[in-house]
Amino acid sequence: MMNVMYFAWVRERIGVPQEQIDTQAATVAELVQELTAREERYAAAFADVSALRVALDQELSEFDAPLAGVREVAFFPPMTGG
Amino acid sequence: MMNVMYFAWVRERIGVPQEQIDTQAATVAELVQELTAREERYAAAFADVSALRVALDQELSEFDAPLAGVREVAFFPPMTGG
Amino acid sequence: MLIRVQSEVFDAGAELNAFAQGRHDVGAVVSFTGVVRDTQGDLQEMQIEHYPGMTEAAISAITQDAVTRWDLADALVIHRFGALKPGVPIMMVATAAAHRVAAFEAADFLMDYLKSRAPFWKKEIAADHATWVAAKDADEDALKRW
Amino acid sequence: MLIRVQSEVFDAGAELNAFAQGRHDVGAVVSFTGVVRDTQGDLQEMQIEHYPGMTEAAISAITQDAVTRWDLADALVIHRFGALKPGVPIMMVATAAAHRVAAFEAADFLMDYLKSRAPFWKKEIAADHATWVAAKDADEDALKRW
Repeated sequence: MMNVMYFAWVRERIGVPQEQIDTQAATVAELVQELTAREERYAAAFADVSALRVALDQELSEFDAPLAGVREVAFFPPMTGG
Repeated sequence: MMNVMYFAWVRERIGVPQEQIDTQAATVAELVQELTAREERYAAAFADVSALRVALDQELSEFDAPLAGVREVAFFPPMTGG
Repeated sequence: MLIRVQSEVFDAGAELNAFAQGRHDVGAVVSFTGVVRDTQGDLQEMQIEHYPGMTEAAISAITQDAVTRWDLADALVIHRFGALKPGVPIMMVATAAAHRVAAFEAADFLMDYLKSRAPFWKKEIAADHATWVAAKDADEDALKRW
Repeated sequence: MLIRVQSEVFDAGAELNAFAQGRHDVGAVVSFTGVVRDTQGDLQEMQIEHYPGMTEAAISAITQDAVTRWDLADALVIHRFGALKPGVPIMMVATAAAHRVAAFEAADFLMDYLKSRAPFWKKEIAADHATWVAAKDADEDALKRW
């Protein structure tokens, strides 16, 4: 089980801020494929992953990064702080 | 008659903050020569004019600038504000 | 090093004074305050979302980096989240160093990194629309300066 | 545009707040505060001499230049003269702009120019010596950036 979090418009499209997901995905990209296949709202959120960022256990990461040992995955658009 | 002002260590070497000087000097450089010839304290202050700056009527200027129409000349080391 | 992520209003002037006071080894203090700007004159509020936990970790790492790189005497980062009205401070950064170049560069660096690497997202709420602020290419490019 | 040359102490935080407040067109406020630094631990006071009249004119010209060049919403310069104790503010600069790059650059520019073009001179008074602070080549070189 993995804690998956969504922020900003990714959260709004998917409709929840976070959820527990039971997955065998080996990489972030595989997890995205799995979610996209699940329901239209995921497909809408992940339509263009180049517009998204991903953090693994609260560290910025890449879509080809492995998920082994990861407890928390977060998807969000580029940050706009400051 | 011209109002001549001195600041920082130029003032300390010459011993007065300002004085009225009756001069026919055509340029700043000529005024410096005239003062240098006058007394040792002026010679000490103007020994190295490359270490000095000059303002004419409160505007930074050059040593070869003409003095025609100028009412106030100020000599000082490079500024160290901020 | 002081880092605060909070929904409460803060007083930038009071923070600057508290940060700067009583330092005899410091010649230069630079502050940056980011303010909610009402570009079109129709902004009702700016909503700032963040990622609790990651936010503090990311800001700490960026700030520690700045302190080391510019040999800062100290650094401060305060960033708000929640709903903010036009004209109020969103965040502030302050740096203290022996000389002005280090204080300026470190504050500039902190702002560039916080803007694109700290997990905050801004949404503008106006009478007739609600829009997520888009990241600018210029902000990502700014990181290459450092 | 607010320019003050004074012997009195000033409160940098209060000045920053007064400068920044009530502006809905401003997204970025940068401040610089220059503080009397006691490098060797023996400084009794810093004496700051200036050229009344020329000081205000030079600061006004430099500040007006910055406001025009970076399209600032506003700019502030306060500079003290007289005898100052270690740890107290000598001067401050603040800039307000729509975006952070303009606010940072304009404040940086103002500091470079005030340092080498505003008629102030600093003398350090310690127990056993009194020394005029020498201008640095680096400060003159810094002007070439702009």
